[in-house]
Amino acid sequence: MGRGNSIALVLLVLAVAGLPFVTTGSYTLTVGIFSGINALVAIGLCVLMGSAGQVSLGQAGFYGIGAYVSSVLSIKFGLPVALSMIAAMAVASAAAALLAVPALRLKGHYLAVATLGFGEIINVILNEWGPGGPSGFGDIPHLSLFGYTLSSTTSNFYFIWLCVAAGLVFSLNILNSMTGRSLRAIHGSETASIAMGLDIVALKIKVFVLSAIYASLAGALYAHYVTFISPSSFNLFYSVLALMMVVLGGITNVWGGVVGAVIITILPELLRKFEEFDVLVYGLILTLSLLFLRKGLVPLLIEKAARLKGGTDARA
Amino acid sequence: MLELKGISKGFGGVKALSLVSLSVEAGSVSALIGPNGAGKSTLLNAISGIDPPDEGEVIFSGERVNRLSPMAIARRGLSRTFQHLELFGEMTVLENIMVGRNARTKAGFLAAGLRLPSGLREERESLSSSEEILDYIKLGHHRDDLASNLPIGEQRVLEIGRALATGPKLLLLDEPAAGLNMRETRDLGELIKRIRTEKGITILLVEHDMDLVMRISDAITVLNFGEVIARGTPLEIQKDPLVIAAYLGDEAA
Amino acid sequence: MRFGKIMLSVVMSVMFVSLLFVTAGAAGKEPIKIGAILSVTGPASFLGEPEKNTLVMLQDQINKAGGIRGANLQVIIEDSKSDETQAVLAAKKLLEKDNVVAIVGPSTTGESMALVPIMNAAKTPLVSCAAGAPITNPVSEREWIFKTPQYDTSAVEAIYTYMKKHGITKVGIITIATGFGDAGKKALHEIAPKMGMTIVAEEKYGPKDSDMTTQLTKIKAAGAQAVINWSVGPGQVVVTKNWHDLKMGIPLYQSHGWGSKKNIELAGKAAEGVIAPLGRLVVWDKLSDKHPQKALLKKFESDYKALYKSEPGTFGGHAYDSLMMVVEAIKKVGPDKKKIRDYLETGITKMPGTGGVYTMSAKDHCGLDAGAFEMVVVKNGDWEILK
Amino acid sequence: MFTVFLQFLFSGLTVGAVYALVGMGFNIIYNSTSIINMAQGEFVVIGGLFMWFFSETVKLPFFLSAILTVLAAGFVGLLMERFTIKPLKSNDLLLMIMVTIAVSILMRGLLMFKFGKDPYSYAPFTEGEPLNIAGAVIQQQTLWVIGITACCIVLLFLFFNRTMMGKAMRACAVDTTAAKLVGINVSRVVMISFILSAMVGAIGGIAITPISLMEYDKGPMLAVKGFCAAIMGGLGRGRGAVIGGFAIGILESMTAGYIHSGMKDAVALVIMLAILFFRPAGLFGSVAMSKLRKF
Repeated sequence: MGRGNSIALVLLVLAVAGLPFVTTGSYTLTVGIFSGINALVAIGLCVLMGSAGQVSLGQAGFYGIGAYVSSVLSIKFGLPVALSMIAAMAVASAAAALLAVPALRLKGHYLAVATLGFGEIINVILNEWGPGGPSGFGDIPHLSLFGYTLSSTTSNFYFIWLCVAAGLVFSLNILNSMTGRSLRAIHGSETASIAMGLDIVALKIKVFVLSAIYASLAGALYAHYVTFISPSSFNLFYSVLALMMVVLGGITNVWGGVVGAVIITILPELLRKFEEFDVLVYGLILTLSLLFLRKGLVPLLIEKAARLKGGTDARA
Repeated sequence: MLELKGISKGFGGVKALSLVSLSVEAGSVSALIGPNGAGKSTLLNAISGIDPPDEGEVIFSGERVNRLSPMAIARRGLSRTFQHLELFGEMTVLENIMVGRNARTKAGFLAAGLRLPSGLREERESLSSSEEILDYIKLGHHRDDLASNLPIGEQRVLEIGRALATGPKLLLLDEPAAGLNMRETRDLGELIKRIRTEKGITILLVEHDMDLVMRISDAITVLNFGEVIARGTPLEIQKDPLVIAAYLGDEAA
Repeated sequence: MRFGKIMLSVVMSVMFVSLLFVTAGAAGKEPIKIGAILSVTGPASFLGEPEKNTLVMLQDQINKAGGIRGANLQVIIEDSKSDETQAVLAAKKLLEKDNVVAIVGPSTTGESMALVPIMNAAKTPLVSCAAGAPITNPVSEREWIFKTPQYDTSAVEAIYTYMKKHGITKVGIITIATGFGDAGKKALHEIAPKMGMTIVAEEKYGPKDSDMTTQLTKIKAAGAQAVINWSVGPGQVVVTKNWHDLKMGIPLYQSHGWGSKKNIELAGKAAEGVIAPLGRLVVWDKLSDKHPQKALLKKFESDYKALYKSEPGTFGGHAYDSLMMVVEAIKKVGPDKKKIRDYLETGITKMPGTGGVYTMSAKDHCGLDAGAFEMVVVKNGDWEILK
Repeated sequence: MFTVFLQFLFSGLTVGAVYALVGMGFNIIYNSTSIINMAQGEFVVIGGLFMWFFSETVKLPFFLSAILTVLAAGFVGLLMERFTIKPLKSNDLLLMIMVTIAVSILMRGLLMFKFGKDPYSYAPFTEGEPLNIAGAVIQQQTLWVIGITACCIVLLFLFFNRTMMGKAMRACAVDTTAAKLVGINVSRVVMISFILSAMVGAIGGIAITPISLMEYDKGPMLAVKGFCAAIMGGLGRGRGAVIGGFAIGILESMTAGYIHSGMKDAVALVIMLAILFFRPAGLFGSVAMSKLRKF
């Protein structure tokens, strides 16, 4: 997995484990929870964009499927939450495969357009047929594992960041495996990849499905933590926000997804003091960051670090 | 090994290939030559399925493959290099070669993500065989350099190495000596010969460097304006008046 | 690259400065802190905007009049951006960073629902400005939750009662595809059988749609005797214009979201004859002087107009009622969360507000009587109460 | 029955005209830069709100207000290009598109401060009762919008085919590198495409506000629908976007009329996706051209 990644992972685990001890109350932890949920979505999107070079404008659709399917199964059918979360991920991956098969046969931006349409369709469906319609519904049970119910903020915080860490390790493993090399190869030269006998359509579909699984897991975690969901949390704005996290953090490194998600989640909290001006400051910060960070924060920092070290191996 | 029957290919009215037939003996080094625009690269693309022919049949190891996708053709043991290098520039030399092995591996996302034993085993196999190939093509000292940082000559060799990693029965080389100096060309010729004799891989190459072609080929086919105008051993081709005319222009005929 | 470096530091310092702002907030001499979570921006800002204005105005008025129990009132308003996630974060922030004794809002039903478990866990009272019935029902599971807006069913009842008097039994409904419209649709369906009404057509439109003639044409073709439009924002003006253009020949009823002069201005002539159940806030000048709400409505509306050059509307009124209820409780029992909650449940009796006269109980955390609405028609560009 | 159908059709035309105008703006920028400008909807909003400001607040005459509005929007387009797109000098299209999203957020913020959150409207261009055709009614303003759309098509056609600048822009659309080689000032082409597209957006905003009202946050919805229109007609095809816009408008209206109004957005999207899958270049685009595109 690389020394850089291992060190970063250890630091992350220490930070997550330590945070509840240095903060009072649950406000910071709640911010942390939403950061973690967003980070999951962003990691999936990062793998999709950074390695397969595809753009999705429909992650909110999978995020919504995760939240709704898991909630409905646990409320209406009385399924244990853990089970309904897994079912939700299965439904989301099926939907992703169905969408990707026709979309990925086409070249260029079609996945972006197709996912945009898909996300909007899911939102219409949630509005029309989702329980509670546009008003949404509440009283969703918390996640229970081995007889322990995650109702406190701290327990949710730990569990969600456990998922993030697992998701990170999983995707780092993939990227550093044969599969990951194939994906990077596709990004490098599609012609050569085909000539090497790589099944690029199948690989792209798989990555897309993977990104959908991450998003749906995040959606399910969201639903069982907040215990209330409505379609407005799963619309195009969220898809765009997810894209923003990834681009801001840097698409070429999965850590970029995590960093971008944390920044995008914390930023509005930091800007509360600006009251209504926050929209302006927020827009300004986004514009400037994109203009001047370009490759994204994480790749930029790695580059800097490498230069400090004297230009040895820059790649984590 | 490879049999072409009546291959034709047009690009919007322009006939790039017409009724090209050709056969490549197993275990031979065959060359395809011809002046610029003769349709050599078009023919390689037609064989490897990247730009399938309009008409005709491509028969590889006794199987008709001209309706198959390039991926499927590659998996049947046909590998190639490109005239305009198509290396994975942002990956290291070793990684480039490992990608060549990837099509032969089975482990999927789950095995990779969870580092299951099956995935790790394949990973180790892939690594060791790739390192072997790296030594075979004598690029071991560039193992961890980015492919795009290599000089052209070594990039060409790396492409051959990557193609070897897929474990081909037939290797198509598209102008492997383009941009190489004398010494590099000589080494390349040696490498191609070794691949044929030591690994028993059949080779079909398109090349402009006549010295190289004449030195290593068993059989030569000459294309001009999309048609086969001659075929034979290097000695026969050197004497063929049609070939001389094609290369030197009409006045010589 | 050098430019990049400079900008990087600019971005970083903006973030850092904003961080300082956050930490440098509190201090000063012990004011009484009430939190408010409102949809100041985002799709529901039509609610949050007047609500926020109202709270800012009331805070100043109360403090100028000497505050509560000698202490200043501080209303800390957080923008939820019409988003449940943001509402949750805002609530945590108010509860922990600001130590508020009670929270007013949020503006929408969804956001209020998302806060129910948090408020119950934090044992802090919440007085919501949203109308949805599940916010306070079942009361046993909503111990710390109250709300001031009328139930949607009260508005529907007012419309149906008026319709029946005029011989209308078949209606076509058209609702906006948001939580507001959806809640209205549910209420319209729920009450219809009890009142002997039949819904012959049910249509929807998006909050930013620009033409609803298709939906209205269908409603007419279905044989409706009247159209009921349940929405807020520009949609209700577009529906009114389309209804007028189509010369439908059947009356148009709007929801209580219609209660703003702005709508009449935007719709112009088309608004003539449109009927809606409105809170008394918009027609206070047409009430008799003996009406218990009149004095309060008059003062609130004219103060608001003088300050903001616009109308508070029904929604500004919700914030007024929610805040004044909490203020009333603190005046009586002091800034103690549990005591405030108990007072809200038992002490609020026959208290006039903008939405009606409130009487809370352990069974009812909304406490509004029916008849909080007047049926109002648009005539000559002004409101007129229908008898 | 026919009257009802006709009414649905008119409704579709009204809505479609709005989408068509937005879709056209997308194409202008896309053609010269391959950027999908997600702030296109904000240009339309600027058109509606500035027009209101000039005609209702400053009380300027109609034509003067309209001209000022279009110029102001063009200026905003210029600023956007000079301050975000030009300094970026990047080949990374995704980054460019994200920047346009960030700019749209910023613009929405600014518009909210100036105009608040209320919807605005002003009188239609011509007063009077809507037209009655075979029992179905169509607003006069709708005819204005359709007429203005047609004018824009003609003017843009003339611009792209008869003027040097227009021809240069088309050259950029086909191959930026080649355009540079023959001496076309690509940076200026990009700038002008932003100005032009902002102006077209603003004209659309001016025309549709009397029908649909205008508020600061209408942009994203307009952008999404206009984008769909452009995709359906084949990205980069000016007239394709117009036909795509009307097609989506009519599709929505017919779905609302004959299936259910709750389904209209979804059905229109499903059909758009189906078209894409079976005819990837859009209804009017050429497949060969679309293969050359980077995004």
